[in-house]
Amino acid sequence: MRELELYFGPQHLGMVGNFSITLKAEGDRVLKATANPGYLHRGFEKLMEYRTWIQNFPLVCRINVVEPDHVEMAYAMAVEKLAGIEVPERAQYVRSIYLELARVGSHLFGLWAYANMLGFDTVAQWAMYHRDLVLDLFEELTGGRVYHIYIWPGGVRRDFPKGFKDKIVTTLHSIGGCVPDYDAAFFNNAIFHKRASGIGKIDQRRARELGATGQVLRATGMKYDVRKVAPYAAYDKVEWNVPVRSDGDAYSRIWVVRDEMIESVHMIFKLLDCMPEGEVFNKPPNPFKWKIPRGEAYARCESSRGEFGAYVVSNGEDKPYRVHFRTPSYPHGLIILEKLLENANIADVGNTMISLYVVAPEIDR
Amino acid sequence: MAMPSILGPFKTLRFLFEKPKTLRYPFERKEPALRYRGFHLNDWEKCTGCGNCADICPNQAIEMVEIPDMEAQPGQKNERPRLDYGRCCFCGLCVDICPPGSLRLSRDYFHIHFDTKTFTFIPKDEKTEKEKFLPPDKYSILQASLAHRKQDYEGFASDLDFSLFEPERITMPELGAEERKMSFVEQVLGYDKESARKEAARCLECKLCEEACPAHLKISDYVRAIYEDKPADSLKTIFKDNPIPAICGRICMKHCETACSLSIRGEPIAIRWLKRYVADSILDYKTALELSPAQPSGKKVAIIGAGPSGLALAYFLTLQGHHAVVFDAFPGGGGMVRIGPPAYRLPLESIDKDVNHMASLGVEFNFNTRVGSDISFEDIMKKYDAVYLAIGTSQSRSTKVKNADKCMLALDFLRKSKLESGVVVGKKIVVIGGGNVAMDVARTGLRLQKMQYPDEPTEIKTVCLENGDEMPASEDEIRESKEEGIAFNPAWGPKEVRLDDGGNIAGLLCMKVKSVFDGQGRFSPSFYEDQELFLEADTIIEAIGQAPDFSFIPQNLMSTLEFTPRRKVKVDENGQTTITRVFAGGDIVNINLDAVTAIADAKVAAEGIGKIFSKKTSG
Amino acid sequence: MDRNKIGKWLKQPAKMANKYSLNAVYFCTGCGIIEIPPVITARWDAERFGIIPVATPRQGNLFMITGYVSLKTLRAIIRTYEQMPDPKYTVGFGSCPINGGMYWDSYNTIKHLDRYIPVDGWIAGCMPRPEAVFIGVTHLWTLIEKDMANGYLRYREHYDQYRGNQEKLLGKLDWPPLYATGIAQKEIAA
Amino acid sequence: MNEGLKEKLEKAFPHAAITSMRDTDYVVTADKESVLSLLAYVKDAGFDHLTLISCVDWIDEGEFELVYILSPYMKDNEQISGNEKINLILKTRIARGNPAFQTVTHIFENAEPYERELHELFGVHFEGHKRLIPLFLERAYDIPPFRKDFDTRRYVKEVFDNIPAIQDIKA
Repeated sequence: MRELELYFGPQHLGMVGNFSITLKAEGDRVLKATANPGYLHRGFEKLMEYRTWIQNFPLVCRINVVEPDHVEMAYAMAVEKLAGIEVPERAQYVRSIYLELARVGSHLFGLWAYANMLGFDTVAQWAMYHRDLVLDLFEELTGGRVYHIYIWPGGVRRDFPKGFKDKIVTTLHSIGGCVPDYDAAFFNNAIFHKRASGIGKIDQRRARELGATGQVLRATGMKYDVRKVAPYAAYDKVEWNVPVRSDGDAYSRIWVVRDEMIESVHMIFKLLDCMPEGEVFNKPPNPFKWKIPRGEAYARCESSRGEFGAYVVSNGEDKPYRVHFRTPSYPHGLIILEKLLENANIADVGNTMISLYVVAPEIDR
Repeated sequence: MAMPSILGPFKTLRFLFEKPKTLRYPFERKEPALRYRGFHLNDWEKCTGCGNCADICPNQAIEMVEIPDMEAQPGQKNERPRLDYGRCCFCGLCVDICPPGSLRLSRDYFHIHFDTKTFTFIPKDEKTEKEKFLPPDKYSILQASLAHRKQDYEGFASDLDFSLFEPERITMPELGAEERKMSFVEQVLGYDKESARKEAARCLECKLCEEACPAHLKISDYVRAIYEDKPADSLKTIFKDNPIPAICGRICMKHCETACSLSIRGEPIAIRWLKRYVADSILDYKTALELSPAQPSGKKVAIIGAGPSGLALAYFLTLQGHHAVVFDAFPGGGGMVRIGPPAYRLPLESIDKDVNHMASLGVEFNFNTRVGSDISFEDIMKKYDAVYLAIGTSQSRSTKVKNADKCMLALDFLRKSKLESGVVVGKKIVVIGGGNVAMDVARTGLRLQKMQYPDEPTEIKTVCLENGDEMPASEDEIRESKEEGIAFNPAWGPKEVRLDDGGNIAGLLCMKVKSVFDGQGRFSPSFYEDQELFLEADTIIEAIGQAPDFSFIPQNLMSTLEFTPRRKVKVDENGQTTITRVFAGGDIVNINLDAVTAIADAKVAAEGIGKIFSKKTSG
Repeated sequence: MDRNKIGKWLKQPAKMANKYSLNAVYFCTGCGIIEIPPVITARWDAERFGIIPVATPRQGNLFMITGYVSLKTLRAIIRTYEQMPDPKYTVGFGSCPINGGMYWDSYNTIKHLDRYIPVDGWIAGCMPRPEAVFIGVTHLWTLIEKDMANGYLRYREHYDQYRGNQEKLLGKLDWPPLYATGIAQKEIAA
Repeated sequence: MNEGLKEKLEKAFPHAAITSMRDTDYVVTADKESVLSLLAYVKDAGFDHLTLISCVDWIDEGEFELVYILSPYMKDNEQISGNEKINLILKTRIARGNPAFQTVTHIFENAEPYERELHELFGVHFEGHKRLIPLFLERAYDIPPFRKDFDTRRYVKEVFDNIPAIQDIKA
């Protein structure tokens, strides 16, 4: 049989995002896969060195278009650590609720991509519709549909508008009411089980060696979640569970995603119940004169794909000296994907990739 | 988890019979949220052109462009922001930094065009651009663009609680009314380092203040230096334009703070107190300034009057290498600010600090020397290469009502109470006048009463022609006076001073004011003769204004000295009067009648004098 | 179908068919792509406007450049654009292709898309909302009707300039020119 | 951090300076010779999750700083030990003039793309790395773009502003 080099993406139906994989194949078996990122490289971390601390907030959220909120959070936490800014308690709750909404929205987007790729168009349409309802909430809260620019150092940018609590509850109830339908049409569907189980299987030891986090790791059985192991915002204020599964394949990963969404919704309800009144914004200094003392900080949070970190170095100026983001898709998309695709079927390439939930702009930055 | 099934999915067939979820756009619409961040709106009436939006924009999408038919005013630049939607990312940072809150985002977001040039525009709103903002019945989504927008479609707006600037100033520690009225101890205590830095950190550096300041001090630079904890650098910047910071830091009329962009919705930066902080925190100006002495030019300039204008000119000339000689009738420097502002506002030590620094630079001071009697003006004209008149308005005006000669005049009263001791006041004082001088007089009188009659009831009242809200005194002064217990009688004019049998003052008879100005806006009060008010008093002080005293200038020269229609000395662009080699500045020239304008005059004159000197040497 | 348009259909069937069957190339060039899934799914449903995503550029006639374009993507975009059959329409999405947007000082994104491939219309916003995409489509219809959406003709006409700019930035392109180069210059010289 | 580890580290690596910035961030500054053994050591001590490798260009000091950020995975699938919240920031400096260092891919497999990225964006060479080929960039840059002496604004002016707009020849 002849070896064949195959370009998968960036313009390809099975590809979500501007990303590309070069496959060396023999027949329909992949011998070697090489991830080829860089289609979305903008040099964020370089650009941030040219902008003041606060000017970087509109910039950082563009790092991940699916879920800009966790990028904001990681950067804000790093800046707060460096500058020693306190965040009011209510703002911590607002942040948590906001981030969990983002997780729900992001997972629904992932579900759309996955279901679409597997050919479950009905479910894909539902997921995208429900994500739009979450975006409506974001629009109401922050004034933006996709890029929210809501978390600021010292709190959040605006308080909840009037009646927003009820809106969250109504929207989430209407989405939650569809969970049985989702289950019937997709999660408990034998076709999904057949197509996904055993695909992109990785065991826990390997996942740890390759730096996996998020649902990729949790699908192998470890209850590792930054929200639990290093709590931030208000995640330690309420009771919640980390959903895990043990098989480590695409089927498990998607199930973890589903359970996480449900857990997030429950968590939002709990947070809403015990949210205190008070201030939500502790003003940082004048943006034109804000200098942060020399130092460095690493802050991390759990995005919908895994551990999101921001390493920020200040040399005492009004601009960061160096910023480096640790994005979950980076190990997932660059190493784990390559390893998982070895000896896979060409037909399973998209399945594997999307089940890892690789978001290209996050890798390229 | 249930077992995977292939029949389960058929449950979803029931959705076939449900109503579709699709929005039939554009027939069925979804309004954007109330906070939506769409295209910009800018209220041109509120916008000051400060340019903070352009500075904060991370994408350089905002550029300040000069508007041709718009005039710059103090606190208003003739520039407005221009947006480039090929750059804008709709983050709304510009909204959160806008001090007047004029810049907002609307809920409009449609602009589709084949020409990229149409994506640059200058935002306005319904008020100024009616043709582009259409009522709902004329608005069509299919034509929507930057030139076809919906009326009343406000989106993301500024909110002071979430603004990026701090609208409230750091509170200045002050003595309370009860405490301060017992003595002449300085009322304002001054910032400490921490508060000064915090206050300086509020400045957004839009430089509206610098344009409003008559002397154009580089305010944002020296405020930034304070923030960076470099008071010496700050002092250097101040001294470029204002050599008497300890004085100005206390009594400046702060045109800058009125212009400050933060003052529109919050409190302005305490620019005056920050200047005072710099002046007070540096004990020795000379070492901090590190001035290099200029090459002596051999020219001598006589300066008549050691007030702010005279002092400033002396400093500027010394820097140019000319020898400045100052004459003043008072025993120390400061001129009118030496006697005018009472010690609780401006202690003598602060004046002397500025004056002594100048003396140490080589300025020659001749105090207790009245030009006209101690030295003649002709002598000065002969001996010196140029003369600067900075004599100020040193004579108080009198109301000239019946028995007015029994009253005290404001400046005499203030001078005696500040420079001499032994002014005796009565238990019941009436002050005539509603300006800042009258407030100084009243508050000085109050303190003297408290000191002279510590245990007895005393009272002090003021009378002025204007209504309460038209009084020319500054709001702060009026408020503080009221706090100290001074009674006000606005809209009453003095009719006569009543005497008792012994010929002493018994009180002031007043009549109700009908109007202060005539139809053309000139000062010409009219009264209701039949409405009278009698204020019992044993001391009456007149504080209704001052006039300059030109009696020292000989008649032949005086006849050539020209005046403006507002009875000010006429000077050309070099500060020179109609008499050659005689320059003038300060209260006799400008109509602002304050220290910083006097310094501005001195700057003009210093350049003018420099010019004629260089002309002479080269010619 | 709208009955008023039957006349138009009879007169210019090809143009009308082009107008109402915009097949969008499935290529996620930048972050603007995030608004495309909502547009093509249940809530907004772009199929009502005749827009469907298609698998390969050979089937497509609408190319939405969704957001910023990095150098690596530009190469892919040119490749994709040149593979599309005429008539083809390009729409620039959001601020970044117009004048650089957020990334005006990035070393790796281009600032003016219309210097490398022709663009028929621009939609403002960051991101443009689904509604704006639809209104954009109606504008594109008007342009097609008035023969103003002629980017593909401009590309042919000024191919030397386009190719020149592309090569200036990306270096020698490793595929042959789509149209014969040098013709325009020769004509001018003649 | 468990005090034990700090002591053990100090004992095993006397030249490494260990400071704790905040209660969860520990900074270990080491010379470049001991980095590899340190990494292997802390991996065995539980810090088996390499979250990030970064590089900071201290141009004024003429050095690159390589930063390895590590944190522990959970020992047990269910139980959180409390150590997981610790970030160990391991730093070392290499000369800017000759930016070369050993690869750590044999200790941490996921270091591979990070080192590739630093090689591309900072020009740091990692000896022993099997695949130091370009990752993101399309164009070749004279100076690797993330170095401090690469001025992206000037670069944009020089390159992108020099691309002419399309002229209409007919007009």
